Amino acid sequence: MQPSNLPTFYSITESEIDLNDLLAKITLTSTGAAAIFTGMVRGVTTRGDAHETEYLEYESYIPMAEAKMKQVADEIREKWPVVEGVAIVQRIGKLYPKTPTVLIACTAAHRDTGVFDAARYGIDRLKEIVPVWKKEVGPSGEEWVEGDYIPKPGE
Amino acid sequence: MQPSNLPTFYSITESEIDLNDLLAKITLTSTGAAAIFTGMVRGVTTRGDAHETEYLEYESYIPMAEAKMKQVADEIREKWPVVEGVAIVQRIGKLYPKTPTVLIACTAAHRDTGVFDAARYGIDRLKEIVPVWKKEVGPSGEEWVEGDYIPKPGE
Amino acid sequence: MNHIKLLFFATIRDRAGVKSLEMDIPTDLTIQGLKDKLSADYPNLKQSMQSVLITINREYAFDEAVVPPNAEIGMFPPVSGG
Amino acid sequence: MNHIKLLFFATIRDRAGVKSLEMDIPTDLTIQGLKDKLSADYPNLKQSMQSVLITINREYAFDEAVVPPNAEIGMFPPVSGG
Repeated sequence: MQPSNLPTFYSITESEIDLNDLLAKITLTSTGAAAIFTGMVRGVTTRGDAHETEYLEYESYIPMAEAKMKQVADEIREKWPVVEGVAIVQRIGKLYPKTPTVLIACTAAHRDTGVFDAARYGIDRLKEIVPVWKKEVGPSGEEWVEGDYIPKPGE
Repeated sequence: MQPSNLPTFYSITESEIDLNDLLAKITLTSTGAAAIFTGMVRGVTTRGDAHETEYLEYESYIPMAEAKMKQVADEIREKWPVVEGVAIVQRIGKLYPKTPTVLIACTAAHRDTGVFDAARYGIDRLKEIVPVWKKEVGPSGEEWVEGDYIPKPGE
Repeated sequence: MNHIKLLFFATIRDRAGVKSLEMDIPTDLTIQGLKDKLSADYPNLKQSMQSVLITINREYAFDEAVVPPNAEIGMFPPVSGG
Repeated sequence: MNHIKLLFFATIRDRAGVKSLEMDIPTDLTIQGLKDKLSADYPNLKQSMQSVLITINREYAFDEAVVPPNAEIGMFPPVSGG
């Protein structure tokens, strides 16, 4: 199969994340395994600075974010050439606890080929270089969540 | 949170696997991360004995299979106490290429807690001890797919 | 005698030609004894009995286990789901 | 002079009080020079300029880069999506 035929789907969206639809978008007749990561809004956080969250307000530098999602997909394929389909979606706007906010999915022929590592890499990388920010609103007011990654030249 | 309140969903089903619904079933206000594995029917296999598949016919020893899925969930929780929700679903019947056939999903507060490894363990374990079999039907006839794991006493 | 129910799956069912069987077996018969009895009574199953997985009441069981009264015995090849 | 467009996001936008600014800057101004100019012209942004991430035409850029004509410059804190 030519790499150019392999499905890559990436999007910043204000709509619900539809896992069934996204899985179908990256399923080929050659793919037997999908590793999918989703992040959801927590209403209660106990690790570190324990707190409650009423909602998160996400924003993005959309055209750059979509370009960086494409880059993450390219990096995944370079590191795991067995990966066939890649889907990366970030939902933005006001999102309440238990709502899926982000999805990374990778498909491959078989599950023992690195497809789990590829999805793990994808979400880690998204949180480093894709320009999306979230403000947390809770009982004690609102606060921007601070990232800590400084991109290097070429990223 | 008491372990008894943690959602565990497991099922042998003839219905479509609905990822959105299953994710919602194991999402709690305390969970911010889900690792999901799905297996799909391949129409074309190139690794090993290369062949084409028209469809797979799955069958199960259903009550035992559901008990063993519960056991897999218990093993996951014992190995990764951070895992909060677990869903394990195997679809049976006649399933065509690109159809999701199996799902394992684990939720946890954060993604760096072993939740990917937990899902990976879950699918590996399902393929060892949950009594489900598939017969492959293709251009050259039909053939049972052979497993190779022999359960040990206590499994 | 103990009354038991046998359930066959996948290749074992294909060879047995039936999904289930009910039978009476001697008290204290082991799984190995049951396999020997099936091999003798059902020639089609003889080859399968060498690599079959066995369950007693939905738990994996092994040759030396004694079959209890009213047992539900599963017989099948290594699993291949997913 | 070069015409450029600045886009502010998250904490930087809150401090700037606007989402975007258009301005003319000297040819050959570097990112460092642009940050110095913004710190001088917009006191609210002075503190932010020390840890801000900068993009030129949607690629991460660094202090020594020269701002090209008609550049779209993004300014924001480290990302925190997911």
